Amino acid sequence: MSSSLPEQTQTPAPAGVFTLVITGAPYSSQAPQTALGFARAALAANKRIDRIFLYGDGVHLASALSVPPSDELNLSEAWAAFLAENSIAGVACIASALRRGLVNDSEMQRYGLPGSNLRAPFEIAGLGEWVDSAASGSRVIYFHKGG
Amino acid sequence: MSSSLPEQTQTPAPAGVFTLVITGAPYSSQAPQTALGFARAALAANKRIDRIFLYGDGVHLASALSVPPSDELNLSEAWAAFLAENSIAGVACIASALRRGLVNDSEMQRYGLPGSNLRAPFEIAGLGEWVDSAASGSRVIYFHKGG
Amino acid sequence: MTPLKTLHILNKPPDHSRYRLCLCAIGPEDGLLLTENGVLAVTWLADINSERCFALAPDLEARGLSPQISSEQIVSFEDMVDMAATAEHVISW
Amino acid sequence: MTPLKTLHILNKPPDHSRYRLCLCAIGPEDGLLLTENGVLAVTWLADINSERCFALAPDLEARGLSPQISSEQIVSFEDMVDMAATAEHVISW
Amino acid sequence: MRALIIIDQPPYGSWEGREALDMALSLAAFDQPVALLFCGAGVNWLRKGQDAGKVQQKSIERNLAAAPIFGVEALLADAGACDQYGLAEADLLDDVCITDFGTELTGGFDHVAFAG
Amino acid sequence: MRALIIIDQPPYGSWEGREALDMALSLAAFDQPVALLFCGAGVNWLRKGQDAGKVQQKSIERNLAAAPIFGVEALLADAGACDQYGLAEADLLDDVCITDFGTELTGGFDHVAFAG
Repeated sequence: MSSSLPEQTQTPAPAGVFTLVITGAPYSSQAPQTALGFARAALAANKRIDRIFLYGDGVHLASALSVPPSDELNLSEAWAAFLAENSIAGVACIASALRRGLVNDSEMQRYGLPGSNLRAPFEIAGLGEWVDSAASGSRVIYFHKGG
Repeated sequence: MSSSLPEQTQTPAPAGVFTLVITGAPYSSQAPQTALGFARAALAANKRIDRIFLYGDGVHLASALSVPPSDELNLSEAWAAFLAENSIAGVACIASALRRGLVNDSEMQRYGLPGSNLRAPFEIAGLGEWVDSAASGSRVIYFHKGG
Repeated sequence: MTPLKTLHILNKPPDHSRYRLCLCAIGPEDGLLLTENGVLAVTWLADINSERCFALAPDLEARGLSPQISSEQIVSFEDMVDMAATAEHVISW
Repeated sequence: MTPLKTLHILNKPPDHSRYRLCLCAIGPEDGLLLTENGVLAVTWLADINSERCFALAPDLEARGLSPQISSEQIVSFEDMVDMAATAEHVISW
Repeated sequence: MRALIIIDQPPYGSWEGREALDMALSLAAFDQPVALLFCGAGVNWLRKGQDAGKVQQKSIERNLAAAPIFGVEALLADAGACDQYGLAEADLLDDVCITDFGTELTGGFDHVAFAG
Repeated sequence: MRALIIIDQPPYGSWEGREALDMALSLAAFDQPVALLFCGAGVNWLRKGQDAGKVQQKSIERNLAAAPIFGVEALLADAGACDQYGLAEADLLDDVCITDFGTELTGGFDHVAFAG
């Protein structure tokens, strides 16, 4: 859990700050695509995005190994570039990520895994990051799988 | 596509041969769990399973990096052990796998990826493997995500 | 039991669109096997009045639903394999 | 437009169980924004007679549905951001 | 902030219900007011007599029983959904309040979320 | 063997429809008789005037138009679903046959499969 929580709740985020939570995976849902459209429009409207939080199947968005056909948009790549350009944190929930085979180097070492596959600048952290956003007054928007 | 197809269609599989197609991912579906129960019962009843084919989100079952909590069943591990013990081929569809970030060493090299994450004895191949099963008279049973 | 013409394997709960699709496609010589959350159909009684409707034991037990269906309709994975091997066709919904 | 009490973002098609759930939770001061396959609701006319029902332009256009809804109800991502920022609450279904 | 976490997916077919429970417990752990609502096919998580081991999964019965202790304010179940799935009050786990899903209920919370 | 591949998921929200089409094209490529059936919300793949680029996806209109050339025997659409989604025959892509989903239809195929 995030140790920054108590501090954050004492300093509520200013109005107009969004947190986007993505729970739908690319290819099995349109959620990452819709969220990216929303995120771009939010910045264009001078809103701030404090972080993107990937939960459940949404963690697959942070994969470094996805290679869609060259005429299809690579959503992981597009999201990673967007986060880097705009210095926005992208956090994958650690419990969701470990179950679904999405790990960084330190998890790889901790669990003796044969590799790691987290795409920079995504990070892995606990649900406390999400609680932090919700409790600090950020407007949290969820992007679930559709159907 | 499988180059073995013409040969296989000339030698139809004997009655009592199953092919299992898994399209639901672990954690977002119960499909891999149900398929494993079915597969064990099939062998116990002296049926043969010619191959397991992972399609769509089902390819996530072949991840080498999934680490569920220690008190939860690791389905990727359980399936890999079952395949190895019984010398059954486990094939992930290459198109589904590349989109979803599931790659072996040769795909890693071909696409210049930072790692690979396919769990042995799973292999990556084309839809021809599935056509092969269907056309050779094998009884194909699908395990989709539920809801 | 006489072999089934088509075995329909249904793993969706009653509020799922494919559940309704499946019910449209069951012929008089067919069988219906409820698995995973498909077993929730046993609580929607109107849907399971058929003698050719079965439910997978582990899924019923996991969900606490075994008491809600007659024991002749409860099948094991071994039974499922047998049904899947002997039916003329199998459709997984 | 007066700010919405709750903005309901609905990305499920009309045959999805959560679509029906969402329709039960829309109050008189709320707004409904259809996104992704939620825009298929425009073909189920009875559901979209409200003045506070909107649909996301790219999703309508992708699906060839723009002609089936009045242009005042069609919104951009920029509009969506504005609605999401000004509504008292937002629920994503 | 008062949060409502909603579970409308039936048990064992996916991890969404478990991940929703984790969300509620995390909020509670950071002293944020939170309630859990089961509706649609999600009410089937609340049926007594489940045996999750039969599908090689963990029971969440104990976690649900402990939720009030960890600070989750209420476990709510939609009345209509309970009816539909044949759940009378006696069939439900302890400490579950039957309520009616709708505008009035969701309107009482600042933050309403599904897990997926 | 005659195969029927069924698409009941609406377009662009997931890859299932595309992956079902790939299954049908693969069967056809190996000279296996196959038909494609659109039913439920899946009939929306068949509406004229789609612009998949608006959601940064590829159109499958061209692939569907080419399916008969590649050996897919028929593109079928369920009449009831077309009605429900306001699709008259003139609204559908070319070469689509309207039919009725049910026992009689599925019973004519040896192998019936969804993509997911």
